[in-house]
Amino acid sequence: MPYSTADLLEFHRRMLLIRKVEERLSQLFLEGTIPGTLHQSLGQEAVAVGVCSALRETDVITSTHRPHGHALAKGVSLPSFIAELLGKSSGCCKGRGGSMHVGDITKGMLPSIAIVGGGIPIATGVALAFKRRREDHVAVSFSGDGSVAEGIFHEAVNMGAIWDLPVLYVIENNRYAASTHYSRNTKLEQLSGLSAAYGIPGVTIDGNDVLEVYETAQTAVERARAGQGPTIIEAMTYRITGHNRRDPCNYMPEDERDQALEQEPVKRFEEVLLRDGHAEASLLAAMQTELESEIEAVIETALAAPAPDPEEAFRYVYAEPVES
Amino acid sequence: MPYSTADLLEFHRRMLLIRKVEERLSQLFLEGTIPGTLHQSLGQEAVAVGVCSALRETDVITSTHRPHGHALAKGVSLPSFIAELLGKSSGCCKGRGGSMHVGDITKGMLPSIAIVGGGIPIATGVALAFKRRREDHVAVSFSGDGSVAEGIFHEAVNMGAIWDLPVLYVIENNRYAASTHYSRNTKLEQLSGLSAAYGIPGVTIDGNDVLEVYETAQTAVERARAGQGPTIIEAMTYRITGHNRRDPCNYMPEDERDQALEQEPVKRFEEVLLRDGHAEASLLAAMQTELESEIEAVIETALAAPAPDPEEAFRYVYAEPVES
Amino acid sequence: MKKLAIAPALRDGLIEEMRRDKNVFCMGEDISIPGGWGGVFTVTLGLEEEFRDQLIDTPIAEAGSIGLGIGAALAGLRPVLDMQYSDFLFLAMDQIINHAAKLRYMSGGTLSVPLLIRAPVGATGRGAQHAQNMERFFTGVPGLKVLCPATAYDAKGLLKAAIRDDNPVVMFEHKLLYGSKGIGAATGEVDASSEIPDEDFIVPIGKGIIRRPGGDVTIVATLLMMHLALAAARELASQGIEAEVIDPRTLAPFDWPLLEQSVEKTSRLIIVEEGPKTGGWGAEVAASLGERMMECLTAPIQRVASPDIPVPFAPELENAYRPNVRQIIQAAESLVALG
Amino acid sequence: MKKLAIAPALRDGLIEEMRRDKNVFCMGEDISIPGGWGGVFTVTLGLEEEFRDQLIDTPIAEAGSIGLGIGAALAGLRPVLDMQYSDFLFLAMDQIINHAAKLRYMSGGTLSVPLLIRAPVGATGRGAQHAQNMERFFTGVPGLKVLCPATAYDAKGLLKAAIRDDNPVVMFEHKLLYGSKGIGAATGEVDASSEIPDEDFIVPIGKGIIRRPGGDVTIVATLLMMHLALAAARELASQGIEAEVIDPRTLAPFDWPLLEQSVEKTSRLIIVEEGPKTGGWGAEVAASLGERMMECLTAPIQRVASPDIPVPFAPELENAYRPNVRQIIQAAESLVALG
Ligand SMILES: Cc1ncc(C[n+]2csc(CCOP(=O)(O)OP(=O)(O)O)c2C)c(N)n1
Ligand SMILES: Cc1ncc(C[n+]2csc(CCOP(=O)(O)OP(=O)(O)O)c2C)c(N)n1
Ligand SMILES: [Mg+2]
Ligand SMILES: [Mg+2]
Repeated sequence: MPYSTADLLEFHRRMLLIRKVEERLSQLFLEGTIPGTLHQSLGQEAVAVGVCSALRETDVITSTHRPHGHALAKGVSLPSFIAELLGKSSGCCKGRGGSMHVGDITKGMLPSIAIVGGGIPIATGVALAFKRRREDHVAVSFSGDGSVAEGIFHEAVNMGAIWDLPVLYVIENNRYAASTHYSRNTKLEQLSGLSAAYGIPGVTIDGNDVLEVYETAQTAVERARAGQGPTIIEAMTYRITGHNRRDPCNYMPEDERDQALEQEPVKRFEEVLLRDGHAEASLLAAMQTELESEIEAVIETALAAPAPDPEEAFRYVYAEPVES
Repeated sequence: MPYSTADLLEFHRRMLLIRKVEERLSQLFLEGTIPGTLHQSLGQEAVAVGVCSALRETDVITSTHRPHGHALAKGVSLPSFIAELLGKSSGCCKGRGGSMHVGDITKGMLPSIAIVGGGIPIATGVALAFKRRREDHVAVSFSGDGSVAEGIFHEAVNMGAIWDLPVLYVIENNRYAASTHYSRNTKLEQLSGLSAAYGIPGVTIDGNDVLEVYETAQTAVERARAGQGPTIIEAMTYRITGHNRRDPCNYMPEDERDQALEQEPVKRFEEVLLRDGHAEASLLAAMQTELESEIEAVIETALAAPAPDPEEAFRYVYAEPVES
Repeated sequence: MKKLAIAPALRDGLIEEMRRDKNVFCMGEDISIPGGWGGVFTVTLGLEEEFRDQLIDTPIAEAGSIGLGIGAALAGLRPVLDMQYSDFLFLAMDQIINHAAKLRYMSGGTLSVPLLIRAPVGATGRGAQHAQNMERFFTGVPGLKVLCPATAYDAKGLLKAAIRDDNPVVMFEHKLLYGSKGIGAATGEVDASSEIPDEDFIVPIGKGIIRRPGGDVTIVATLLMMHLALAAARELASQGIEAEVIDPRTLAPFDWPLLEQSVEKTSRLIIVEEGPKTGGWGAEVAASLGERMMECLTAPIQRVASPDIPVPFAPELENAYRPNVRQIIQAAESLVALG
Repeated sequence: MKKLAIAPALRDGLIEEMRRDKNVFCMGEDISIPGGWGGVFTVTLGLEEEFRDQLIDTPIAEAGSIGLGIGAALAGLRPVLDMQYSDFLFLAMDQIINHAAKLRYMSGGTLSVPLLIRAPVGATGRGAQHAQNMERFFTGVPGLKVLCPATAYDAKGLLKAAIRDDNPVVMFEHKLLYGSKGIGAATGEVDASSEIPDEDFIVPIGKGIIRRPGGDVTIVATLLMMHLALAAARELASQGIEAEVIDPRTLAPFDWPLLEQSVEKTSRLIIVEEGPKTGGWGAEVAASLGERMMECLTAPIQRVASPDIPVPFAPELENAYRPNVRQIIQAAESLVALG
């Protein structure tokens, strides 16, 4: 596929945004500014950006306990995203959700779902609605390598398959579910092999190559929009950080980690841009500086924003009754 | 495989026992003598008998809402089986279980489980215990074509596979889950194809041919005893009766039913026995008469047995505390 | 006006709502198979022709089906899920409680999940896994509404209200009250049919009803137990005890004012519930009323419920499990005797 | 004797039981990965060497894992399942309630299911799906036992008792009480550590304990709330109100005699519970005590519990969700003021 330099720089900018935001979040967490827990997607940016770049705003994604990359790639606004992590009422979920539940339906992202596998049937149901209404939108379920062992994966993917629903099952295989290597929990070489059970296409791709991810997603999205049903995409990647901010990753062999750091998508893509003459180092540096100061400004505003009023804790439990 | 005439007649006797018991149960139900509901396995006798004939008493099976054939084939005593269906305290579950929950662990059958798919992980767990204790027993999970869509099927079979547990997953494909043809709920031609997701062998066999079932089960049992892990066996068969006693089966195409009646295992095996000279018609008739009178005697005794004492309804909820 | 049993009344409600709003659709196992049963209890029987497009037969995959329902509801549809037997809800608790009930809150009020789950309850000779009363597990879950219609009028009216409601709703229906001849049919001696108006109507969610007025003791009960309470009240009347029978009709939200007014008048309360006594919904009613109205009570609040055992199969045991009219009468007599 | 926090006390308990009986084994996600965390809260940390054969790391498949546990238990083993967060129990409700809890009964007493499920509860800044108190969903399920240790002594003693018990048991542990530095660590200000005897001991299931004697008002609470109740009692004492703090330690079976004796003495009862008030286990305690002891009560039984909302994320909202010492004190003051 021919990409313009502008396209390529945009892929890079999106990945870099996620990278820089997450690096900053990690500091805020360690300082105690972010409450709760924090699951970062450092090293997995190409999956989020590659897939979401193939989507329209009206397409809908579901995500997991590790949703930051997906949220930013799908267009959740940085201010509302950061504010949510800080538990502010200006957050995209008004501070009710937090780091594991960010989302904004106006940008096509449901509140992300922290029960492993829990979002898979929900994305499938969104796709069901699209199909019933004859809309050509697609739904995308992001989930980790750990999610495929859950029964709900099986139930949902099978229904997506038998009804030819417009849905992509993106398995972000970062090798580990918490501390557990995926090879412990399957007899398959690759998790895309699960597609054989559902009679749908399954592909394994280099999830650290943003263009490969983008192109694969595009093909699957076209299939889905054309009424030809779901695709399982296994994107091989690596979590170059802990499962959460408290995890020293001692279960990862050192050479595996080193190799993964070599392969991490942001640096890799940067090298490609430089090598192929799409950008000078100075331009990339400027892009980074710009992003960093944008992020700083957003954090400052978010920090100054009010926390939710405890009196308001009771709101939003029920929708108001509809007049009959 | 070479079978002696005695072997062959024994296969026949076991199938005929199930057939005759179920025919009689159906009458008792229609008379109102059997309370609740009744799921018969008429037409599926070869699966129960073929598989259970490859098992030892110490091997353990789990079954479903349609457990009569499995119970009788695994050796649950006829008197305690019939008494259970009649809700008597002499029943194999002392009248607590009923038609959908028959079982007798001393014969290697857990109380059968009427939540579709619910027994699959339990059989797998029994196999886990066998493996941990280094016993060469196997566990067998019987379940229907409808059960494979449940998430628990996926979770359990995957664990059976990754840990090489001594367990057989016997999918009794009688074409229908309640009123729903299995082809509506899968994109696969055959459900044995699901084995591809677990990296274990999967075979589809003629479930109405008791010898084919027996031989397939034997191979899988040997594999399991040898520590080589589970097998999925899809036994193609047909329910020549309603889902339960109230079902007129209007969802079954007439020619399909007619063909199925042609193929039903008891008659088919009888024909083979006669054709190959293993038995005279008179011998088979005598066998049937004998079984019928045994069944009658058992029913008579069971009918005369006392119902459980309502004061005893509270027993068996908890095991007694163990001294520490 | 026509007189209908619960199953056909529900069917009419579904027909009307599916006609009114094409976003309404039904999902479930065996609900619209040609030549099939219209669900285990015939509620969707005969709808396949007109509503082919609004009926989805699902695989046996309760958690997944409800998950798909949630997704469809989030995307603006109004799914009605048929559970065959409520016992299978245990398979889908995560989707219902962790997702359906919470997504509105988690999204800061930006999303809603207009999902209705229909789930038959009650012990009917099928043993421990097709017999439970599941109300207790959903009542008190923030974000959920819980309905328990005891009559055909309420069944239809609550169904229609629930379909139009923007929240996830679980509606429990009692197998012995359907009056259907479905494949899971279980004959109850109780007639729950009602005169059903020809016009569109709903029964508002959260409004109970006085089924029988009386000044001596209040009996609160739902579903089958409501009918047993009425039978008990009739017998009590012959002994000069006037019981007021309150049918809350919905357990969440609960019509506290109606019950409080009744107890103010009678100063005695009996709660009748099918299902183990410990931790039942009746516990909340007793605790809550006790907390607020202790001074008006002349006697302790009594709960008549099932013993704390799984549902047994044998009819003699099942009868010992299911609360009965005799027990209700005795509870009332003992309360009145206390003064 | 040595002083231990809950996480290491549980670890010791597992070590002792796994040494004592080779049929005991642990199953769960991430419990024994080399270089890993010993479960999210470090309870099985460092056990992999000695007990390689008695630790099974499972895929993320809660229903299946518990199902396997049931099968293994039926076959004579004694599995201990680690749930990471109790919220995930909703995925396995069918296996726990429809199977584990009932199989003994369904088999007419011929089988037993010696299974222990350990499940961390409590709101700790993680939002709605990693925060729930799940006790209410299991208390009152016939066939199950439910444990809630508030101290390291009880945690170890109840763990050991549960492992030796022939019934399925769910033990809830509070994240803020572990005192572990695990990956899911959440610092509580509360110290739940205890002096642990060197000898073998168990805490009998079904026996509560008086944590602090007092004559004016009884406060019953478990887990984190028990510690808040103690803090409240200390403050109340400075105002001249002597609260008796009862820790039932197990919710099923429940030590009714202990609570009844206390209420006989104080004639006032407060129940403190983390989790939505409506339908909590406190409802049963209030209903049951109210039923049996109304005449000794000088004031209505009060429940201090969370509001009926999902657990919110923002600390300000979560603090409004979690019951606090102030509320307990106010409840006690208002009861005493009633006379
Ligand atoms: C149902 C469920 N079980 C367990 C957990 C705890 N948990 C959170 S993340 C995680 C690992 C998930 O691994 P994977 O799916 O590979 O996603 P990743 O963390 O690698 O993005 C686990 C076990 C959970 N959140 N939900
Ligand atoms: C979890 C669950 N869902 C639904 C049912 C209701 N039900 C009972 S039998 C049955 C069909 C099962 O079909 P299959 O697995 O093919 O077994 P068969 O009846 O053909 O033996 C259904 C849906 C159930 N018992 N359990
Ligand atoms: Mg992973
Ligand atoms: Mg079938």
